[in-house]
Amino acid sequence: MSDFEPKIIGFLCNWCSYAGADLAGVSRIQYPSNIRVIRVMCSGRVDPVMPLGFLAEGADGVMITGCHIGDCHYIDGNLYARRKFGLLRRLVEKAGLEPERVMLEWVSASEGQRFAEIVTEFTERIRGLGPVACDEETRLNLRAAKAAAEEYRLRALVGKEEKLVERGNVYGDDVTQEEFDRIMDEAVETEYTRNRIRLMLAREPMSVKELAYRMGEEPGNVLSHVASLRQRGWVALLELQGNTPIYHAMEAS
Amino acid sequence: MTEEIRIGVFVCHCGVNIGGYVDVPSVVEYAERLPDVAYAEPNLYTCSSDGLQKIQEAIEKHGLNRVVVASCTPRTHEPLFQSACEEAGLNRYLFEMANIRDQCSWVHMREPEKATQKAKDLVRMAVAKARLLVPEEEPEIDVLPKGLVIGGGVSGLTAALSLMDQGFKVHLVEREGRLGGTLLKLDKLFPSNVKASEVIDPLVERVEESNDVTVHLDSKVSDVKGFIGNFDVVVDTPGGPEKLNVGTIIVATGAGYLSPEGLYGYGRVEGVVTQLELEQTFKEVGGLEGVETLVMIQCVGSRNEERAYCSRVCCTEAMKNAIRLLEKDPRRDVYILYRDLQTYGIEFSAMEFDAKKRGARLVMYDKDRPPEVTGEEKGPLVRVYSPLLDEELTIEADMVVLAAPIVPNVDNEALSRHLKVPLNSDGFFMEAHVKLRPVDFATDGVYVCGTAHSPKEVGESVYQAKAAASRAGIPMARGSLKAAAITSVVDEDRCCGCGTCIEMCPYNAITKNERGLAQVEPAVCKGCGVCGASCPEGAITMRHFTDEQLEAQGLAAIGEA
Amino acid sequence: MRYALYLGCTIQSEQFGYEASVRETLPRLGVELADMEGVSCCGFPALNSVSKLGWHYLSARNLAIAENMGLAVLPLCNGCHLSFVETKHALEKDPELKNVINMNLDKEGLSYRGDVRVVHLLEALHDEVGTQKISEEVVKPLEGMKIASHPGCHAIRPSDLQKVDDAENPRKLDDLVRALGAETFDYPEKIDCCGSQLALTSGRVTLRIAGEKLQAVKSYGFDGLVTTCPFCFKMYDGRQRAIKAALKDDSLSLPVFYYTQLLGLALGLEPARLGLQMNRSPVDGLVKSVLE
Amino acid sequence: MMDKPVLVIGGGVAGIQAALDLADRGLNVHLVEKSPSIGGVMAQLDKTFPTMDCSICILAPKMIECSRHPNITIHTLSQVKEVTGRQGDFDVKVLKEPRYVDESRCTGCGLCSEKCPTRVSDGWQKGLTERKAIYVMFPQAVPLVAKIDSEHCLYFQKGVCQVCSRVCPAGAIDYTQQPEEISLNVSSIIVATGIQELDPSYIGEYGYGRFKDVVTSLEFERLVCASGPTGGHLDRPSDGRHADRIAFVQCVGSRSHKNGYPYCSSVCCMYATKEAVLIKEHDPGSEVTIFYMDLKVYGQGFQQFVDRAKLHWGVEYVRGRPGEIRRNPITGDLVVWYEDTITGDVYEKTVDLVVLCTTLIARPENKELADVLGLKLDEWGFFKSRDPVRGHIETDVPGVFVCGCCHGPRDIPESVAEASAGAAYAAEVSRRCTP
Repeated sequence: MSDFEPKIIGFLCNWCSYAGADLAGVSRIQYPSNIRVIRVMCSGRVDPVMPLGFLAEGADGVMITGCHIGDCHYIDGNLYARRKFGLLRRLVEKAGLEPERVMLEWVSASEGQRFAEIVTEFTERIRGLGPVACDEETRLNLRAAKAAAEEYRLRALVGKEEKLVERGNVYGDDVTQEEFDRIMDEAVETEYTRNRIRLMLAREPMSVKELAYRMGEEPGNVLSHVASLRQRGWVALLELQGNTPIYHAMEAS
Repeated sequence: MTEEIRIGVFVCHCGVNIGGYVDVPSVVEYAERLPDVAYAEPNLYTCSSDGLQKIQEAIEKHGLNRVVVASCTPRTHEPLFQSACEEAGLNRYLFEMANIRDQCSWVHMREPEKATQKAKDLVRMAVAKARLLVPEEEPEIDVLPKGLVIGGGVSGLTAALSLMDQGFKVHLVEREGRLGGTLLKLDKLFPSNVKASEVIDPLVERVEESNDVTVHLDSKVSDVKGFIGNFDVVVDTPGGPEKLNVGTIIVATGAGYLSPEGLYGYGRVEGVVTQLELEQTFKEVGGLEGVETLVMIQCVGSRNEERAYCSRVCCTEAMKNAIRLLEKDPRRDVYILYRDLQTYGIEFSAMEFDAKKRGARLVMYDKDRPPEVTGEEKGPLVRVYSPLLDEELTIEADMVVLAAPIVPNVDNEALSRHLKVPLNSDGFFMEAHVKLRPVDFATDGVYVCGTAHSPKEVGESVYQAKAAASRAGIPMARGSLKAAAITSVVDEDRCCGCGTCIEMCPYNAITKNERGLAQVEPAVCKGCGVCGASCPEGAITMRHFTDEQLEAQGLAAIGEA
Repeated sequence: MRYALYLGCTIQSEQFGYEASVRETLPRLGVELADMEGVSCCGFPALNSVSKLGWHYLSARNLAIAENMGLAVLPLCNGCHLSFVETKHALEKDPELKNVINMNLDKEGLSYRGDVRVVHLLEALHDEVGTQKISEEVVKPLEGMKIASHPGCHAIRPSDLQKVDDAENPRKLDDLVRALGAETFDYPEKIDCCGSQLALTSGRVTLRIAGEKLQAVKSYGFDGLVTTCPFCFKMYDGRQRAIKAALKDDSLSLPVFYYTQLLGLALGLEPARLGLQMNRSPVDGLVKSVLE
Repeated sequence: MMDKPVLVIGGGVAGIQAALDLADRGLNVHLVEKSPSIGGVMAQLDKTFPTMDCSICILAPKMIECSRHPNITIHTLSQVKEVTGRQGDFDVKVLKEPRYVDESRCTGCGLCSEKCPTRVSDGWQKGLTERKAIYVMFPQAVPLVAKIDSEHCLYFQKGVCQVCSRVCPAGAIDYTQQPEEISLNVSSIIVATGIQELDPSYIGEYGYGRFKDVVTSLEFERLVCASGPTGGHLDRPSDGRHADRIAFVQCVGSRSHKNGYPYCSSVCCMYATKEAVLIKEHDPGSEVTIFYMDLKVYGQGFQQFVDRAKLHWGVEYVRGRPGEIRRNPITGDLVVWYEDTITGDVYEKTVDLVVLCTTLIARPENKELADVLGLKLDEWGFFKSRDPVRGHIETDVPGVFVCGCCHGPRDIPESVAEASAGAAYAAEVSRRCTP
């Protein structure tokens, strides 16, 4: 076993999971000490932005636990937690991390044993995965993912997912999970890539070709992203080197 | 300009529970060196009375404006420490806890140094959050001592009278032209066989005599605005719409009976009636003449694919009427064709046995092979297959009585929309929590009782009505209530009015204001934070659990912040 | 301890081993047995189903004789025991019937008072002699023997009448077996019927019922089965070959004893004096192992 | 002037609800509980039907609320011994038995129990495990304070040991505590003393007490509960083997004129269904059978719950009352003999565990309390209501109200609603009787 001690953040909902963690204590059930707990009122409170931020700043894994489906103290907050987690996983993967670095589990107030088991299992899992690479590239990607999670489009989609998939759209016809996932994946791809471009340009101005090369992307795609970023006023033309335009990022408004 | 932040950290030994595994002195020492920490000390038991006193003295002596206690779990002890801070003149929301017992010393007993390290981290996280804490107020909401009861049946009347007896004014809205509801149609009530009129008449009289209860007959609730303590209700009365202003609302709209058209020859075969119609006959002529053989069929149009639920009262109702018929003339043949007898509890079980003793013939039938009723010139002919006997019985009946189930009112739909309270899949009103909040709605200030909620016998409806009156009486007796401080706030400059939060909020606490922007009603918000975490514009902040505070906690956890 | 010994028909006509072993063993445990003059059949199992009066009359008559002797009566047969107990109960409940019967008894100068004690062999051995005393008397402990106990229905049912032992969880015969140094344990079929009452009406069913129990007993690793009821004994011992045939189970063979026969062996008595040569189930092996 | 307080007898979910309703509206409440902690039977349950809510998780917050409420005084280990006066002005004498632990000092750290040398069968865990002679009733107990069981404590029995007082960091142990009498003056009294399960040992054919793997439903609740003796692992008490063949027997002692109680206990069909689903949730591969007479599905969502248990979880329902339960000495398995009354045939089923859903019966203490309060009991020992239709919660004594299972078996929501109803009556009395 490596001597690597993972840094793990745990979001626990106040009503079930946090109580479950307390019960583990009352019952003196032992588990690895790596986890650092942040108490929230409801698992639905956990905005994907936060875990992504923590991963970007040096956390090795983030665990979110809530009441079992149907037991939510706030009726259905954990349903939304489940939707948000979907986005979180997608973005973690986009940023080039193992999606297993984030976990969502349900722990009731009577499941002290289960809580301990989950924490143990998760800690060992992260131990196995090793630390998140601290090279600048990974950090930038994670920040891009975090920025993407702040984007209106993704947040609006996740916000409506439960209703769209479970209750159908305003026109009464319901969207299948598959259809929704397709839309979602496409949106995640776009928002992530654009934010990545923005951050790369913030670091050093460069040409579309250079961007495409570094990102391993089709210059055509990159150009169209750059175009829409310009419309948003997030990147701008810095200068022309010969007849190659060099772009740089503007201060995010 | 912001005042200088001075945090006091109190680390509890909890006897040996923490001290035995965590090096408390070193944690205290570490805490002293954290940014903005002005003071730190260890306690044997921070929760003991002298522990609390120490906190209050320190606030005084060191001019603390934030307090962090590192001990057990906030779930049991936070309020205790918060009140201690409050007594020392510190806003209770300027307090933060680090759980270094239940989630540290107790679960890492075999690795004390790691436990100690974790305790330090947890304290650091708590301090990081404490630095960003701001005082919160718990807004005081006035509650009008006036109740609205919708429905003038036995439940509504009981609820209205109880509110009156608790000292409140009451508006009672009844859609019919007369008070009394379903009981007006019934003759005698099980298990005591009291006359329905003896139950309902005194209630009606008291309500009509009282000056505290205003009755609106032939009326309907057509609009509801506002929230607990101060609802604006519009009632359509014969004299036109009336505006009522009330503090609480009780839904007691009752239910109806299924008319079993086409089932078991009802409406087609002469002599096939419902239990309700049998009741009415009893009520009008007091008995049943010329009926020698009578067959009761249970679960008519219930406990099946289209209507899953059991109507609860029918089996005992059948027993009651069987007993009555056999009392009158023991030579009669009374059959009860049932699936599962629902004669639960002591009194109803006794009625089941009484009916059997008097010779009622109970025949179980199988859902997939129900009885058949055909019309012969002599009268209805019933064929029923008994799995127990493994044979088909043929009964020449003079009368067939169908147990038609209690069904939800048609106008539940509309009312549920006005009140923003849910209906269950059967169409009855759905309570806040099936187990522990049987007469509350998730929406504060609105309550339910009687058959509006689900099929019930009269005794049950009566005590439920009392229960609803008790629940509604609480905020009205207090006259005001403190709304939680931990609520969400909308930054109107950022809100784009997309409505995502409005759809999500399980308590309908968020509405659109005149400018089309989201607006949180703190009195209704329960502070789960789902809206904030989902707002596309990041325009919603959760009090006491702000993004900044949570992020600070997390970053503190990762590295020395 | 002195009892009026009631043998009844079955034992006297065919179950000599039972009588012999009883007469050999009980006195050695300090139990005196007084024979009863002029007793008759108890009325069970045939008469009771055709004439209640006849049945109760016969039982009452036998009980009256015991009353005259001033002794508690010890019927060795479960059938007789139940018959006596039921009659006693019936006449307590129905003074009218009691009168009618006494009028008849009067013709031969007998009268039934109803205060006679009816003692079952299990009660005599377990409650009155006591397992303590029995194990003290044992000279050849039946060590290593696994013996299944079969108290028999009529010793424990109907449960509100028969108080010989717990109807659902009979223990006395087990205790008595253990007192001899043998081993025994509970098994699911312990209180199952031997089927003999059906012999008259449906032979095949009888054999199946008895056979399935024997098979079960074997499957739990018992070396033998013990009982105190001649009817049950007849089924398991006398008809074991027939059962074998009926179930087409050649492996089915299990030594069956009267308790008093095992008792005798443990007390060091000659097998012949316990009528063991008359058992038709394969008992020899076990008997030998005890003698060695 | 200050309104008089209200007395609530019994700290189960009904008593707790009544107390909270009254306290929340500003009335003072004395909550008298005879055991060391409030919580009652509901605290012992694992989950609740038909929503499968975790029982203690939804109850514990209410228990804590009680203990913290400024208007509620909890008297544990206490019983009402004398009541005089009338509606609006009852004089009540409460006897509080000594805990031998200072409630104000003990922090429930559990060190004393850890060090206590004496092991005792744990009644709260239905005797499925052991506790110490000094113990906290259960992890979520309110108050979270230890108690010395003087019946078994070495100090009280032999005058030796005193380990607890030596290790207690809070110096809370006090062997000298004496029973104390508390006098109260209250405006009304709410009785909520609850119910208990029948001991089915007398039903010999089911072998309860003889076979370790035949348990009552309440014992089963502890067996499957995460905080129970097996940490929620469903093992056979006899040999600790995992149990994946389970049979539930309904109406054990109930609906029987000959061998028990004639009435239906109302909740068994549903909790058996719940427990069956629990088993399936833990181990979908397990075989679960429920033997019933009539399936009582009269409550909201009950039929749907049963349908789901049948169709989704594959729980088997058999209409018939088993005749006998036997145990195979080799395998240790139990064999259930039963007639399926639908097919009319007799079968046997081999299982690992049999759960007897026994009659819910009145608490024997009801007798004494009824005398003290001047209340009537029905023939089964339950408190009698004034009128089953009009005065379900009222009694023949004005100002004394009954709610929850102390006047007959009923489920949690009914008990809770009755408790609130009781609170409404009490509030009305308080208003009538306060000048």
